[in-house]
Amino acid sequence: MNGLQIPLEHVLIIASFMFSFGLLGLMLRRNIIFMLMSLEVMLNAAALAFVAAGAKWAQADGQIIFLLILSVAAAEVAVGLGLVLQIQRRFKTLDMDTAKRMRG
Amino acid sequence: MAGSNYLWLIPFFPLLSATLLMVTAGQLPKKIIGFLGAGSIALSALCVALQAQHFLASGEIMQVTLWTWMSVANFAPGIAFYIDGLSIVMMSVITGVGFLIHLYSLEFMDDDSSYSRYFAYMNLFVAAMLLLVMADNLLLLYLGWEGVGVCSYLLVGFWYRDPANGKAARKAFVVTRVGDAAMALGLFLLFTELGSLDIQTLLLAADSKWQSGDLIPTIATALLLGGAVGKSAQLPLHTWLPDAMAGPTPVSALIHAATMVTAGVYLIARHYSLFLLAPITLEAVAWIGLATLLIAAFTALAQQDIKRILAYSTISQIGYMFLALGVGAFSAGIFHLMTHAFFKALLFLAAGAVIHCLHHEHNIFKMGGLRTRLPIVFWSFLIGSAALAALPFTSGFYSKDPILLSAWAMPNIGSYLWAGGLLGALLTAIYSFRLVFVVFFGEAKTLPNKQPGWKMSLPLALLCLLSIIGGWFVLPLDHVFPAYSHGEINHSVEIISIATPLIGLAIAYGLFLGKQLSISGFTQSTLGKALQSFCFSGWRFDALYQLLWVCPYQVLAQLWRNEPIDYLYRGIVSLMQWSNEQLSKLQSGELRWYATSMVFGLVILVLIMLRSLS
Amino acid sequence: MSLALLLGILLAGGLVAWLSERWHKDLPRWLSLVTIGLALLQLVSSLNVLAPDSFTLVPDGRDASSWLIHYQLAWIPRFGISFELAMDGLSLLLVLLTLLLGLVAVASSWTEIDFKPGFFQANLLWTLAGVCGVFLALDLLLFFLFWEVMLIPMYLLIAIWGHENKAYAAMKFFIFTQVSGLLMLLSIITLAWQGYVHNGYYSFSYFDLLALPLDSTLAYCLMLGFFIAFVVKLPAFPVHTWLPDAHTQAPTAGSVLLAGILLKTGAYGLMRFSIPLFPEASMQFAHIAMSLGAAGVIYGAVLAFAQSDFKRLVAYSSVSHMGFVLLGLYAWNSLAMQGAVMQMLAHGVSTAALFMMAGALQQRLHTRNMFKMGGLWYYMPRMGACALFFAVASLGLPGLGNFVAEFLILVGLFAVSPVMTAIATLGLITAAVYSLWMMQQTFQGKTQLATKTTASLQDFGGREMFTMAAMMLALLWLGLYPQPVLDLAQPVIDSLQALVTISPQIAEASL
Amino acid sequence: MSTADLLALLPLLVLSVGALLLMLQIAFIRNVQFSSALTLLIFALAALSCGPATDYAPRLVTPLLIADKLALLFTALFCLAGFVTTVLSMDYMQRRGDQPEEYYLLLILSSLGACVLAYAEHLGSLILGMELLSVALYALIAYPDKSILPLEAASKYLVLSGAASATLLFGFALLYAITGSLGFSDLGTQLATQPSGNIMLLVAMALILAGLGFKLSLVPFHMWTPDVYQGAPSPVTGFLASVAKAAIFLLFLRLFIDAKLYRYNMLLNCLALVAILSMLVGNVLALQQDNIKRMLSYSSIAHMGYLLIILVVCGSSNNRALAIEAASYYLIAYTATTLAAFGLLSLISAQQQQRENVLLDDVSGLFWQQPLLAGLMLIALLSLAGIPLTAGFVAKFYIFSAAISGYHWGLIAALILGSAIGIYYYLRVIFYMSKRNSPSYTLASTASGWHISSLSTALMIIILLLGTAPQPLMAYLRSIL
Repeated sequence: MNGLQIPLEHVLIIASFMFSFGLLGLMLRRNIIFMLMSLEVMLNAAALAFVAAGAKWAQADGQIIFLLILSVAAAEVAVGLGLVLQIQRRFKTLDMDTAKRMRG
Repeated sequence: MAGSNYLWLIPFFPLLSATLLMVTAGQLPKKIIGFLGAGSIALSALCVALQAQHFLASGEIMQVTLWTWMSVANFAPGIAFYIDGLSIVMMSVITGVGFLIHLYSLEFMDDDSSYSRYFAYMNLFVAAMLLLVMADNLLLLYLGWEGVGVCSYLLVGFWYRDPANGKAARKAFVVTRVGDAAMALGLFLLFTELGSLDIQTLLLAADSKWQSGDLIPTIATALLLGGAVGKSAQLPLHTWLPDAMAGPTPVSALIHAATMVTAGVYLIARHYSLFLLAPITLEAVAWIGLATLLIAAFTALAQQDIKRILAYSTISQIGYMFLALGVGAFSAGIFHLMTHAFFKALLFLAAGAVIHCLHHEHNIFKMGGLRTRLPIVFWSFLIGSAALAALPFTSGFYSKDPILLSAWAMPNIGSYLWAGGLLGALLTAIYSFRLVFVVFFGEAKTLPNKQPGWKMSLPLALLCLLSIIGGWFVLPLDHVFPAYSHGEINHSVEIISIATPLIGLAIAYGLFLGKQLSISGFTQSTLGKALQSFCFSGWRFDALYQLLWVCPYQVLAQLWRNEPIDYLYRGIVSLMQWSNEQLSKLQSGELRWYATSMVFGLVILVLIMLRSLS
Repeated sequence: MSLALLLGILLAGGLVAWLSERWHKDLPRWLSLVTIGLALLQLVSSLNVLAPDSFTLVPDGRDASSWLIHYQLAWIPRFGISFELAMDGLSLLLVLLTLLLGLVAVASSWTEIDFKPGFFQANLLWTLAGVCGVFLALDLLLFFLFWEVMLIPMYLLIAIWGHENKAYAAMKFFIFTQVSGLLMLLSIITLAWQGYVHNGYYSFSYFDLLALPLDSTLAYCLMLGFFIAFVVKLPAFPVHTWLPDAHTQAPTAGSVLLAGILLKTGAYGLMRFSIPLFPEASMQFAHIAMSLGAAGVIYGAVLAFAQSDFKRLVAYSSVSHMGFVLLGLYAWNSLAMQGAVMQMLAHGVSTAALFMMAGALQQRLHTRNMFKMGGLWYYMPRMGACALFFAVASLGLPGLGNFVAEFLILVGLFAVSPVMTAIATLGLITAAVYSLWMMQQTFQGKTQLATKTTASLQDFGGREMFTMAAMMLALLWLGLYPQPVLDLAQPVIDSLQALVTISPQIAEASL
Repeated sequence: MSTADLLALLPLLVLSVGALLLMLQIAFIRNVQFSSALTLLIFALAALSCGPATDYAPRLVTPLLIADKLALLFTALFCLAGFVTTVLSMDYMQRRGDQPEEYYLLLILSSLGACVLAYAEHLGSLILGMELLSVALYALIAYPDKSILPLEAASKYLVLSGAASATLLFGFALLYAITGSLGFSDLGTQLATQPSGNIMLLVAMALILAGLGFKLSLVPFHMWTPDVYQGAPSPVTGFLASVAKAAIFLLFLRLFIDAKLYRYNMLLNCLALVAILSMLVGNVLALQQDNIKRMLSYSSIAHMGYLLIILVVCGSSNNRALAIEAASYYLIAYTATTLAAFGLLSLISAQQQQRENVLLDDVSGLFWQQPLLAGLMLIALLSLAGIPLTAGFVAKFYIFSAAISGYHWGLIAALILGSAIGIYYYLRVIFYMSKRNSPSYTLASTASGWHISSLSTALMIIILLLGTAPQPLMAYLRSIL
């Protein structure tokens, strides 16, 4: 592991960008599928940061957390996609802007 | 049955009767009601007579405490009586005249459906009035004072189904309450300064503590004077009395002529030594008396309602009493109080008989020629008027004359007071004989439908007698008040005072009977009309008070009706509702907006955290 | 123990009354009467065992064992909270008033309540229990607990059996008292915390907190917390606005309880807690408190005159009368305080009677609007006479309890502040204005009612007359021979004055 | 891992094994009654197993989990809450004709997640617990697939909660990058060596606060709350509002204390700000709400605001013990009360077409038709409003005490103002319940049965006991902290 070291800060900056793009996606996209994708991006940003930090401290913990996050993301998306199917069936659209029956 | 141990019986009889009548609420047979109502007063009068005899014989001042009313710290007024000559005089007047009026009422109120209620109130009144004059301390006096006020309210508004009566009753109560409030303040001041409300203790303490002319006794007496002015219908709180004539006529005779309205005179006389410490107040008493007697006399001239004339004459006569008190002639004041009680009760009862026999007619210009048709009433009225006008050898003459002389004897202002009093006497004679001439002479306009029975005639006769001989009574007041002498008596002054009523009589004769003189030319002129309506309205005092007090109060009440304070709280509620609506709008249900709001929150948090760097 | 039993009887009685409505509609009200009777009996029997001279001994304000009855049970030792009840002359008087007016309340609702009478009586009894608790509790948190808990049955009484605008009125009542109660809770806990800091142990006991050295600013703020809670309940100007609504909308028994006893808890609180716990702060504050009292006297009277609703009028008259209490308490001398105690009792009785009258009128005429009445004396003379009696009582006629109260207050106050006294004395005049106005609009004058209505009007019957007569006698007794009451209250007042030895600081120049 | 370790984790094990068993049962015998009975049994066993487990506490089991008495207490609480939720769900789910076997499985899983959070002492257990809780909840919320509202609620919750998790994790990643540690107390020791002006640290704390703030529905991360509460089936809402909130708060508290986050004044200020905003906004939002579920959701925002005061108080070491005690008591009281409130709603809403909505009109006159249920609701509402004799009052008393001990007058002012507003909407419900007119919708067929009655009675007694005899629990809390 003595090869080229990418500075931690750089990775974190990348991760922050990913995180921000994820957030932006959440705010801008209407389609639920894209929202789920943005969510994935955000989770992955966190995961990436963990990996980089783990590398900095030369610990395996970072990677373990990465794995955990990955599985969490998978679980979220699994449930999410199930919901997507239902949404499509019920609302006949995936546009989340139409899903505002509850308000006030 | 005499002596201090039996004093409690005097107010007890009327009180018991009143309670019985109230509790049975008109369920008793009429005979028993009448028996209770008049009989209790008779018993009471009997007790007073016994006590008076005892007192005159022994000259001993009676004092008794029934029980301690309340005792807190050094404040311990009792339900206690103090009987001296002054009290005896007052008690005798109250029960004596009271009994006659009750007797008269038996017939007068005979056809009224609320017979029982009437006697209940009347008896209660007598009881309260007795307490007032028997009280040994100011608090018990105040109890009687307010008690008679309430009874007056009840009796003025006795025929409650006419709203006008109710209005008059409320006016009577509230206007006197203004005075009462001042009096209450006076009580607070006296207690705070002297540590007692016991009248004799208080007077002694005042004498030793203050010098004549000190500020505090001046304020205290001024406040007491406020109470007296209210109760005795003197300027500026006199406006209630004419309206109070809305009550049954015997009520007017008892309460608004003979007894209650003179309570103010009693109050001042009772505290004369305190008033002597406050010469300013005492002089004010004289001036108030003078102003009142003149204004009321002028007003009486212009009235047409028989009872209103008498009412204004009462105000005027009490003005004389105040004048007497103000110039320091306390005995003369009390003496006039007594004779006035006789002849004014007589006049009212006679007027009541006229009204009773004349289909409840009040307007004197619709009467006339009753001299022959109601002879007893005529003679009563004539004697009463003569006494009122202070014609020589009537009781009024014997009581009014000393007042005028005392006024004359007053240094500096004496002559003004005397002249004013004299003018008043002239006017008194004019309006009293105007009444006699218009009602009993001339042609008949309304015919009487009945004649007074013995229950009405007997009191009239007895009061006639009293009105004549009352002047020769010697009141046991020597030990109560300091001896008073006018110095040498100026004979010309005396002659003028004797002649004035006669001149008045002549004028009245000229104007209202003989038709030799006519002032119709004057009364038809604009100035005359204005003057007449000015006098008729009682110098526009009512309008003035309406403008000054009543209207502002009503307007204020209407303005505040919906609770200005509550707008503050409602404002808070509205603010909350508004915030709720605004915040609820943010809950749009849109997922993207929710995400955006979270991002906003996040950014703000980050910014706040980073602020710590700077 | 006997005091806890007293509360227990009322609580259990409420439960039983509630359950009993299943068997018979009329059972609850009888049970209610029996319960209150039992409670009275319990009170009397627990007093019976005391030595006769214990009523005249001045209790030590800092030591509960010198009081008439004292009962303490650990409750939440974690915070030093105990179930501490104690009774002295003042509490005794107020508990008696509570129970007696409880009887009146039951009597006044005898035929009024058709809907769920059992639950109604239960709420009534629970309110009584809460109020008794307030008068007896000496642990501050326990006091607060009763203070709050009595609101709920009262709220239900208004919200369920109230008149047309009950939701608003009940809510307003609850929120006003609750919010001010939270301020008091804050003060209580802060005070206890100061005690913890000072003593090293938690305690909410009145006696432990009495002589706590406090920073003067803090003491002032804490005093305000208590003061606000109490004056809202009293109610004093300008936090009185809940009262007219609550009184107007409450069922008759509710109004009787509200006016008769709930208001007195505020005055009691001021007397027992607010002033003794923070003597300096209270006396500095006295001139403001008195100004509020005087303002209340006048404002309430003016507004009473402006009303067309009978109950609203009486409600505003309560504001006016309670202003006197505030004045009396802050004058802090024997006379004025005796007057304040007297006013609590006399006003309790007279206003309860007037509300009962209002209830009777509403039941007969289905309106409270006085402009739709008039001339009722003719149809219901007994009722008219009663109304007259209580009207003149409320305008302070000498010989009746209210006069003794107002006079004592004003006499005492005069020594402290003549200006305030003068303002308050105006209240005597305005009271006459509205009281007589009320009589005029309802019982005198021409009737505005339809002939159909007047034909079927029922005058007071035996039950109503009996209740009224009892209250009249009570007022007469208070007015003519108040000494027993004064004697009972005097030791308490002495002991309170021993706790607070300073007198109010009144800057006359500023007035 | 020793036996003692395993015993200390006994409740978690019971729940996990129970979940497995239930899964097997569903695979082989599809029977709703049986599943529900099994679920009840599992919850009961798990709750009971906390008893023996306390003998081994406190004990750090692996770096991930700490089995102290507080964790066990809350585990027991969550299991009991799960038990109650199950009972409430039995009727609610059955009447819709769904096949709710998996529903119970999800319930157990999500309770397991909550319990893990109670034990969590490390980021790893945090992620596991939180996601187990959340993911199961998404499914639970969306479970009634014939209605639209649950679906909408679930999708909103999923997306936003996922984003919040990501935010939280990103914050932890930054912390990890700074300190190199993932265990909470380890984190605290490492952070002590860091300068407090580290930008990354500050951003990390903001991110963590935001993430947890979302889960606790604190303002300004509260927007999702009403919609999700409204859309979810009522028993699930109750579970979400009580167990999920309590678990997350407990975790927050642990993190805050163990990682010594209270050292950062800026964080305390942020917390105070968020607390004040939550108290005010939550209460104001609830003010005129006609939908009881939404109203309660807004009120829960406010309650979380009240709780947050505790964290601010923790800033001073003198009062920390009192603050933790206060928080624990508050959480227990709040859980019981919330369960009771939503439980009642689930009993009422069982009959409706749009059963997710419970409007004020639906409880109109409840007092006279279902006195027991109405009594439960009354007590729950009074408890939420903090009226004496109920658990809520003692809880509020604790908060007051804690706040006063730290002299946080601003927070107290907001607390009083919030409570004042709160009274209005709680009383409104009581007023509707006591209305005399019978509503068009009759409640005659509201879920009933001995299990409902006994459950209601039990909840009522618990709330009242917590309010009138709080001493045992207080003493216990003091002994374990």
